[in-house]
Amino acid sequence: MIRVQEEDFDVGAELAALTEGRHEIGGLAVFIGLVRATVGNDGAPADVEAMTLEHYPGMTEKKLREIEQEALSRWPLSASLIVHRYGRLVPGDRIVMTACASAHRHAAFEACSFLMDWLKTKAPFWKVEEQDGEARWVEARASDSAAERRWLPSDDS
Amino acid sequence: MIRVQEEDFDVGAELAALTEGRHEIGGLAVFIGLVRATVGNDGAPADVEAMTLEHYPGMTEKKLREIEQEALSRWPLSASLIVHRYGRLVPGDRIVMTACASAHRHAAFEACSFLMDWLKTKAPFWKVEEQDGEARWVEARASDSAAERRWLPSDDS
Amino acid sequence: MKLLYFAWVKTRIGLAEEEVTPPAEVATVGQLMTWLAGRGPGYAEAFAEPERLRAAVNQDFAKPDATIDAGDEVAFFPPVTGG
Amino acid sequence: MKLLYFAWVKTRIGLAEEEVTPPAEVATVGQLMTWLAGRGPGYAEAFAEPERLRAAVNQDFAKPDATIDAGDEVAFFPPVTGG
Repeated sequence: MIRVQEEDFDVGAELAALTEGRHEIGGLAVFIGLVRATVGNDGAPADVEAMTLEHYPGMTEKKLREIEQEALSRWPLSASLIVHRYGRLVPGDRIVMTACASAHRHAAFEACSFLMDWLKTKAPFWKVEEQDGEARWVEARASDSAAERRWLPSDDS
Repeated sequence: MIRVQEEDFDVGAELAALTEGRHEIGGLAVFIGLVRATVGNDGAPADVEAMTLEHYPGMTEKKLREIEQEALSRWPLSASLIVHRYGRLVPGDRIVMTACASAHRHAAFEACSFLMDWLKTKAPFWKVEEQDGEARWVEARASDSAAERRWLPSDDS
Repeated sequence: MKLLYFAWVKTRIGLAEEEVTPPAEVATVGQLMTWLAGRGPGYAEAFAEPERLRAAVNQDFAKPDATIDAGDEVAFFPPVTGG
Repeated sequence: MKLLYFAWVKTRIGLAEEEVTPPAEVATVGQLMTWLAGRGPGYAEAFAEPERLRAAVNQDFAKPDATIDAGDEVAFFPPVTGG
């Protein structure tokens, strides 16, 4: 299941709904992305006051569905979830959660990590950070492209 | 932080407490282990009515602290948590949760996976399953020993 | 043809979306970028470094050599930063 | 010496813990297992296949050749299944 929304989500409630009555599920790997107070991606100790996520309505949902389908085709998952927010967020706010349920924990971990790697490079979101009244677009990271390529077949990289 | 307890835990509340006011945290990897309704570790489609976890009070806390310290020494984590239950549980119940917070998602994922792998082979818990009025001790899995060895230095395996 | 702009492409051009009818010889995403760059100073600035831009045609990522049709929805934006 | 038994070791012996004073020549975990196996049918059954058992001395995992002292806490159990 995928959702794109401006409002916050309740992690406990999302996970309870995902696993409700599904007694074949032995493990649930989850990732939650939070707004950091440090500028950009280099972790410099400067204060970010807020971050606004812009996205491409329609394409976002399409890409999230494709990413989820790819995970479901690669790992034996009982359930999966991607919730991604947009709009203005402040440090500590939740941005995204991914969850993968499986009978086997390594499958759940790998699939959840895969979802995050692909979201970084394939989901049409853009982030603008506010600091000292200045707005700055966050640039894509080379390390995220490298992380995406971890999941390609070796003859394709 | 580690906790061993008979009562259930609230995943959302645990995560909120772990990250409260910690604005350097960019990502939180979490694993939640649930009681499966399938017997043993082979996933046979027979019904387990309940599972009771026995543990070694004192040694359990000591081992969980050692496992957490090992993760903190290997990855740049801002926070970590292990909560492990004991006592009688039914299918769908939460058994364990591990959480690792880091500025970087791959560190959080790896550390969280590591915690689970080491818990499986280094935390003194034993599981007995009830099925059709019979109680059966769950045997340790060779695959868990293999998973533990993933994290050893190569000259040590 | 419906065009959408995101992030700093949108702020440079000063528009989130518009309808355009490029000439018939504009047949690919790359040719569309060149044509758009000539529409004014904001466009020129937005498309000054094409290698810094990404595109989508009908909500799928598309390379500069991807072909475009009159009824397509084409979007331009910087590399995405999801998650 | 305080002994603790867990899982099916406990159910076979019929005790969760006990205090014992083994003879002086019982100096290792392995020797303690052999000595315990002679204490009765439940013990004999519990220690019949030593390779299926694990031990801890003072709450750390210990191999059969680990030495033991009178004041130690020694535990016997099957391989653990945490998580």
